[in-house]
Amino acid sequence: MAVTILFLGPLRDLAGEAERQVSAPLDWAGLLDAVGPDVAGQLSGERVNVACAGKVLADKTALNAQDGEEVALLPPVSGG
Amino acid sequence: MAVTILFLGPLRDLAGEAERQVSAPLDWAGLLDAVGPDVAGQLSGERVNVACAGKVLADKTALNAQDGEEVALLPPVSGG
Amino acid sequence: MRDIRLLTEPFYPGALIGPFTNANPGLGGVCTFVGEVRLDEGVEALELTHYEPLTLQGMQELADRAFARFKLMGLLMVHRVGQMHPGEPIVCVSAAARHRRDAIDTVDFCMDHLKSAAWFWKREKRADGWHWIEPRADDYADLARWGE
Amino acid sequence: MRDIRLLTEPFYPGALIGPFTNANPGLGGVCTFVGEVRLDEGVEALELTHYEPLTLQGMQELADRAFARFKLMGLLMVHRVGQMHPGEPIVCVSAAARHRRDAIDTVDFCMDHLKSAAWFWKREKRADGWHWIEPRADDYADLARWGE
Repeated sequence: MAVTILFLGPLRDLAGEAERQVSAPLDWAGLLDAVGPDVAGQLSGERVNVACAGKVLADKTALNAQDGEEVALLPPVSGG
Repeated sequence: MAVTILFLGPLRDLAGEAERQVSAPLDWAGLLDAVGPDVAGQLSGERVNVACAGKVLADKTALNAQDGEEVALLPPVSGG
Repeated sequence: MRDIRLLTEPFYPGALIGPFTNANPGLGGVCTFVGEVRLDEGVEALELTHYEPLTLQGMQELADRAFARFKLMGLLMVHRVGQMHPGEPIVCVSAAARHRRDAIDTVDFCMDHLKSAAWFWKREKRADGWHWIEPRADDYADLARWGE
Repeated sequence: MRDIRLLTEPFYPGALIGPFTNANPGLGGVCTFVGEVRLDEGVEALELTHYEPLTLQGMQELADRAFARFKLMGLLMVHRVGQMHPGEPIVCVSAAARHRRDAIDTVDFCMDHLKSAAWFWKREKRADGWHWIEPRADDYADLARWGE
């Protein structure tokens, strides 16, 4: 098992893929490492949120994803 | 020919009729005289407008209705 | 596209909105408000009277002001007169624009004016007879928001 | 009456509003906003993506806040995802209330949040490919009006 990182919206283009599997557990430093410098740069900004296991993290730097969990990287939204 | 005074909305109940014919010409004093004290009381207030020949008068006391014209007494409105 | 009407018979707003939307191709949003005779305890009927020489012309002037104030593509404004029962539509205002803010604000603007600054008089029938209805204080406060 | 949906296929707002209105007997007013893919020069298509575990739940929470904030009888909130073309509806929000202020404000409130605070990502296709769209400054300013 592993952690799945999901790239949503424009981050998908930046990452060049929709998702990536990495080994569990995954913390904030591990995430920044795993996504490459371009996405990591975006991720460090205030406007990108991180969800783990279907919940948006109040403090994304406290990420602690376990085996089988999904980590979604959520850039600024735009609907309607 | 004459001037027709129209009582709109609640003024119709106060006047006890929907309209009344009076002789032309009709000025503000003549109107107050013609409509009876109850309606005249309302008419003197700021919230009642007067239209003559299909136009709301900016200054109702300048009323000067001629033969065949209609004078409409317009109490506070309520639509929608 | 502008469609301003006074109706003396019941109407079905859904039948107006589809054609209105289609008549404004390229739009970004349509906002619609439909006011119905509310089911208020003891109210059996509602009657709206108007003054023919002023009412429709006043609605046209209101539409002029909406077009001058907002970036609008189309405006539909339909108001019933006559006697109505709970559940029947009284008024329908629909605005089409490229951006939602203009569509929503136009509906808000027109409704505030139709409610307390258009040539209609409303009364409701209760068990003890007819009662004239004046706008509520909230209605006058809503109207004042437009700073005219 | 509450009806919150994410749709992956085209929908016809008119078919939703009639039943929604009928499901809220006694109402005084219904306000509806329909947003469509605008006809913008050079835009061939629009695509909205979402994140399934968050998006619908976020819309439900938005509905909760609308019910807490306004005196509402019913709320319909339908949002498309997937690829769409100019003229196709993207979003439909309809609010039923006893008084018009609550109905209009609810639609305004929900649209501001769907536009720049719900889990959707929008891009448009032009001759040179796909471009991601972020909310305009106006959209963020609209959202800030609610003082949350």
